[in-house]
Amino acid sequence: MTDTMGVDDAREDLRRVVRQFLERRSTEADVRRLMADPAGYDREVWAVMADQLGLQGMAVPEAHGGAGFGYEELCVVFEEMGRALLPSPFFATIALAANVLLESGDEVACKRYLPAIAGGELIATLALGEEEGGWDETAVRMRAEPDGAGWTLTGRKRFVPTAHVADLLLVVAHTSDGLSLFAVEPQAPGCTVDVELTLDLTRPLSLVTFESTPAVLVGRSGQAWEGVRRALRFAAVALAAEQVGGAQRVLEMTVEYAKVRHQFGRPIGTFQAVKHKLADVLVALESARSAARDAARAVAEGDPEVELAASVAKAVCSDTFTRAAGAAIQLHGGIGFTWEHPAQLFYKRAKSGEFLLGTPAHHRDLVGRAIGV
Amino acid sequence: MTDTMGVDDAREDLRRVVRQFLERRSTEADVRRLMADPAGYDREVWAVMADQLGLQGMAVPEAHGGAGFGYEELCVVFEEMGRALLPSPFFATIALAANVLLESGDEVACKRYLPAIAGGELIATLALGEEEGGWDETAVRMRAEPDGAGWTLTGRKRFVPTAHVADLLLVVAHTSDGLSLFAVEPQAPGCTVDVELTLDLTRPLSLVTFESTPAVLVGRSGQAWEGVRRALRFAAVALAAEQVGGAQRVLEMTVEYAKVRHQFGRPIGTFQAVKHKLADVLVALESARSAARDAARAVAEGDPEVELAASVAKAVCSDTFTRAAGAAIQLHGGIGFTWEHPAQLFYKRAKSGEFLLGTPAHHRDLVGRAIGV
Amino acid sequence: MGAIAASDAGLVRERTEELLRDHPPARTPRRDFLAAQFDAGLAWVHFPIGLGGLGLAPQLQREVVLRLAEAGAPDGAETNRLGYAMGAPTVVAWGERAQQERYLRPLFVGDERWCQLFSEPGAGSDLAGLSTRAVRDGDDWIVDGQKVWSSMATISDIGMLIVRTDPELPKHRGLTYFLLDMHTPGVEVRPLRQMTGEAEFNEVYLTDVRIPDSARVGAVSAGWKVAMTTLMEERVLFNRQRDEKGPAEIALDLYRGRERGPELRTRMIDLWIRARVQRLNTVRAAANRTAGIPGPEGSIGKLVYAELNQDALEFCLDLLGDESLLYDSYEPHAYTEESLQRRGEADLRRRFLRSRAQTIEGGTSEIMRTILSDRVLGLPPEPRGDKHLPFSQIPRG
Amino acid sequence: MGAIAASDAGLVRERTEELLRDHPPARTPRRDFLAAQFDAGLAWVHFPIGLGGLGLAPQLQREVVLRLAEAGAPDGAETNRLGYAMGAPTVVAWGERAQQERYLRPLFVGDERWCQLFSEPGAGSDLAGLSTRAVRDGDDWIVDGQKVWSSMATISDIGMLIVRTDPELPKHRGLTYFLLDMHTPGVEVRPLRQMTGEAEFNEVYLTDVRIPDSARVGAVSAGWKVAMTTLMEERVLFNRQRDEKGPAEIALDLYRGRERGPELRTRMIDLWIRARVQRLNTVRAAANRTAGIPGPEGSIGKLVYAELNQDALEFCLDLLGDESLLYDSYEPHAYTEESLQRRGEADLRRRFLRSRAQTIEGGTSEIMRTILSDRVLGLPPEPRGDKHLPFSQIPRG
Repeated sequence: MTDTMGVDDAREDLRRVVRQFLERRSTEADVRRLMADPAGYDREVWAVMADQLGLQGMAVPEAHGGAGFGYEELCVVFEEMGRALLPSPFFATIALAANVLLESGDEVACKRYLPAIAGGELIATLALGEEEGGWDETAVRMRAEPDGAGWTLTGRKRFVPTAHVADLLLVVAHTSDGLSLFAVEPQAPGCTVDVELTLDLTRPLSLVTFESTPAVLVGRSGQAWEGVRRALRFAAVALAAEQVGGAQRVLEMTVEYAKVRHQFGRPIGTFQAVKHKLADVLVALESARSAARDAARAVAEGDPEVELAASVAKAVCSDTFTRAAGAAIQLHGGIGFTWEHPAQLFYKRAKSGEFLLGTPAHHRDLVGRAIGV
Repeated sequence: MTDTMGVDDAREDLRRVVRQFLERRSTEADVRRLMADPAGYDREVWAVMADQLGLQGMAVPEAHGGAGFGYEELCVVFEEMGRALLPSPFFATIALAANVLLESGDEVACKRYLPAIAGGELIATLALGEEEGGWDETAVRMRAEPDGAGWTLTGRKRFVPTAHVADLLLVVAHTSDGLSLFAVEPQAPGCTVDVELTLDLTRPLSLVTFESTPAVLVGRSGQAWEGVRRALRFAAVALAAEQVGGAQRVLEMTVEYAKVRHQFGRPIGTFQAVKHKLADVLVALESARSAARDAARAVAEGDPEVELAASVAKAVCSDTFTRAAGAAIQLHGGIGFTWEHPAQLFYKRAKSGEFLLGTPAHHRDLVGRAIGV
Repeated sequence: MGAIAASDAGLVRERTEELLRDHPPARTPRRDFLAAQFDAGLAWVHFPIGLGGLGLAPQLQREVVLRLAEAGAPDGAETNRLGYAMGAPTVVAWGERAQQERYLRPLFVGDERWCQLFSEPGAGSDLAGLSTRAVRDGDDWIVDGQKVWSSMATISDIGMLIVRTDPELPKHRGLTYFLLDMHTPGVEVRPLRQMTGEAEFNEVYLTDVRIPDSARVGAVSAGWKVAMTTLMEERVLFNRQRDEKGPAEIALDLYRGRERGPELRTRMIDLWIRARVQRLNTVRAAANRTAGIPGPEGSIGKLVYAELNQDALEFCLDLLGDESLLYDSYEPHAYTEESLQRRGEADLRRRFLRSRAQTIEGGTSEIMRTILSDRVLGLPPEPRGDKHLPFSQIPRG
Repeated sequence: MGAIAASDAGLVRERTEELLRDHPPARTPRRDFLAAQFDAGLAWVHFPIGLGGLGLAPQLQREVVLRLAEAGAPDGAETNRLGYAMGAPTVVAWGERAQQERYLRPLFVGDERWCQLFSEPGAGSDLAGLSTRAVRDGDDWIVDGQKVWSSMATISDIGMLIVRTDPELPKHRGLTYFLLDMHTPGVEVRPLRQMTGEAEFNEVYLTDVRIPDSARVGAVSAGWKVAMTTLMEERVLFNRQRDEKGPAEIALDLYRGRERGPELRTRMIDLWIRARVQRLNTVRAAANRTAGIPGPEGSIGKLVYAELNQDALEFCLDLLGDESLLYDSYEPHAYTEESLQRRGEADLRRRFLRSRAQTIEGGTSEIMRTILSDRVLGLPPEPRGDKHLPFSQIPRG
């Protein structure tokens, strides 16, 4: 359980580098600019992340062109991206698509796509839920139809993260064997991607429509769910790390405001009502950090209880981020409710994050099943 | 919905009289004395309540020797008894037994017992739950055996309020027709009453054992549950009123302490942590009061939604009392945790009251069923 | 305690029926009907005779409102809630007779809409710390400063304005209350966009604004008490359900139409119970309200309703599931006559975001708890360094 | 950050095996084993060599404790937790070498049990407001006053005592710390019955109690800092699960044996998650604890654990159902050697009542939140009227 000095130091170095980069290249003004931008991310930042910082390839195995770092290091990056509210297809590409590919067991697909992902040349995402959303196997109704040597897909996928800029869609659909995974290139015939208006404008979601769109089977027909489920849990761990970073930032922002905002002739941070509310956020945040880091460790170590740890982290970190951002609005008073103030950006990211990859209630239910309750 | 001046005034007069009486005759010292007394109540106080104040007969119909006041007036009395933590068989006799008799539809039994109850000459109670407790029909397993013209009971009833001083036990048991109500006199053959050690020493509960004990059917065989259930709800309304009174008293006590207890050179009531916690108790208390009074009104008016109102009141008032008493212990600090301090008496009354007549969760479930959820 | 003579209730009923008979809502123009209602003393029955009232108990107004709504009559409060619920009681309590005659009728019949000019960027919870200044100039006052969180200021005619007239007095004592004609030169209203996307509130910049002394309510430097009346009424207003359906009912409708787990059932029941108890509280508070001005108990309803509404709308989002990831429209727009009418239909996600302000506006929940603690429970106040200093010497940040 | 050389861990492991080899627990008397453990530097591995330690990282102690427990060895902390966890670190941090040699070994081997004499009736949350006085008399001090909430004082030999030696200094500055021989004439211990029925704590009356100056820890009037060390360790101690099973595990066992509705399932899962996260917090805090003395972060664990324990035991009562209406025994009794051993088996209802004190003892949850806010978040402190006044001039109630 005890970290050795080396690893800790390396992680803190990594954190410092990423933070400095994002403090320059994902300022609040950048975030707001990208919220209104059709692409929703900064291509130049994406390129620097890949070429100079090597973030896209960081946790991709060396065999597939990555640097082969562990998941704990990757989660340090996600913490910092959450902190900076970075609008980017990084989450969908790395946390979702790369994990889905790796867990698919399909060496051909991995060889084909992962080096491009690691090099920042390929943006990818996962299309799972349909009309009613959802992030488990019951969310999938779509059927893939055999078409000669390949397959075609027809139907709609909703809530697909950053699909509007993706070069590769990994789509879950039924075959007669069961749930299966398919690779689709969005420019393929019959595929249209429509960005929806999202509560959280920093993370665009799309409606993807397929009409007899050709698709390539990834992994074995009917054998996809185990791998997709594990990848979803790993992605939830990355999201939990993002949420810890966001909660940390929004708490810091509120603490700073409470130090300088005067009412009744003194800083509002001298009032116990403010002090104790922020202390409660701190306690929640430290607990969320413990949960998120333990889950990252579990992924890295291949802990057999990794899915349990992931669900604990997703539930606890989602709730904590919403709580921290809610406290930020409350303690900033009216100004925190305005469009111009950053508190609302964190709040919307937090609220959306509750639903993304399954709600806290859903993950609590999974924990219950895991402990036999 | 608006009270007319007359009724309001009368209720406030009644409250004043009862409060003054209990402030003299149910002091903390009295309560502690009776906690250690085998009878657990003061016979002289009981007699004054009946003879001079007419409390036992207050809500008994005039036809049965009572004064025929409404349930709202009776609940004023229960509020004051809760405030004074009065240890007394009044609750079991009036809130439980008298209501069960009235709702049984058995005129003979009413004529036989209610005048004595109204006159303070008869102490009675309801025996419902068995090994596992519970306050609904599933709690009853005991079967009554026909015995010539009458019946006999064999088995055990638990958690029977103030049975150790009762002259009459109303016992719920199965016949081949269904749930039925029986009258048993505790001195009857085969009946033994053992007081159990209770969490709340101000409200003794007994284990009552029957061995072929003769019992008289009250009402029609197999037809008892509807009436018993209604009576249980009416008793829950009385308990809710008690809880409002207890919560009010324990809040007042804490407010008084917060005014005089100094730490850090000032009264602790000047700290926001204390202020806001007590404000929350106040808000809960006012809400509980609204719920309890509405339920009393519903009983008095024969509102068809009376059971819903009763369950709302029981759930809200139980939670509120526990919360108020918990805050009292917390804000008194160590002294509030001692045996010598009255806060613990209120806390134990509150905690026990959660279980008595069904937990808040049980009553919430009943509310859910009533609103089709 | 809320004693009402049966004859008073009878009188009100009679007058209401008379009004409806003489001015059938279906055939009477809105303004004409409201004028007749005002003249019949049925605008606010507890106001004095001749000022839209009959000098009776305030609870009787409820009967009037219900009966008129049933008959399809226009509602004088509908598009001018701040004037109706906060402005009018303030003018009745503190205005001179001439002011009462000047302001109440136009307010009620819809000729003049009111807004509130209290909060400032530096004076939120600490309203008495406001720094907009008014300086006497003959029969007028010249006002300079900035107000904020003023809803409907873009479409209002009268502003309830509180300003500092003497910075050398302690903060609560150097304030004066005016009724500002919003069309006066120097009044600039700028919509303030909020997290929902819309601009419900406004910033109001006041530059060399000239106000006649006749628009002053209450004595010079005695404005704090006048403002308190407005604020107390505001808290009662915030406690009211503006929408036809309360949040718990909306949640219940939504709940019934969906698949749902046991956790959601527990929350649904809990919300339903809280909403019921909240309604019972409101009824009980109204029954206890005999005078025209509510006491600090109004803070209970304000506090409870804000948190209930937040929780209920959060629950609605949980029921909506992944639909909550989307939004209806972030198009920025200010309030207009039309958007006012549309408000009730706001998307649940928009209402959810909007609910975050409910624990802030009209006094934060923290301030409400302090008020309850000090004024209802009687706990000793926090030590205050700023209360007795001249305003000019108080630290600000 | 918690860097531990592999060689250190190896040394500790080696020494532990050596200890177990040379003193097989099954055949070694308790006191002899503990003496050998102390002499091997395995009592507190982070203490200096010769004082029960090896001068290594504190995290390594965990391995020792786990290995010894596994081997069935006696636990030096078991019946003297306050001495082990709070007294010893204080003596190591602030005592002179002679004091360290005098106190640590008897404490560990079980010859002297320790208790704490900090709180007073008038000094609870505001510990620095204590008024027990000590007056210098030659090489001795004469102490008069009353302490309270002293657990195990009836069966203790040494009391960690903080008293006021100069009432003309500000409150935190006139305090001095002593190690009181509890058998000194004038020390009277009276058990204090609590709401569970038992008397876990005591009042300690000090009348003309003579303490040699050699029992003073730290400088005269510098006792507050010494006391802070004791208190910080106390908060870490309160964060530890004293029972084999934590409250959430107990709840889970109980839950599995009963019929239960969906509401209880949601609560069970929530408690389980909170307990898991609490354990992860503790592990992370221990890994970050490189120095001997914990920082204010210890308050997080104390705060979380107290509330988790209360909620878990409340949940257990809900699972017990109507059995919660009953109680096991209100017989008053003070703590004895035997009752100390029995504690783990306490009835759940008794533990439930006992848990109410957890948000009070060792610093209330309110005080913990203020500490976190001021010392971890760095918010400005509340204005304090009492902090710089001479103690003798502070209002008391």
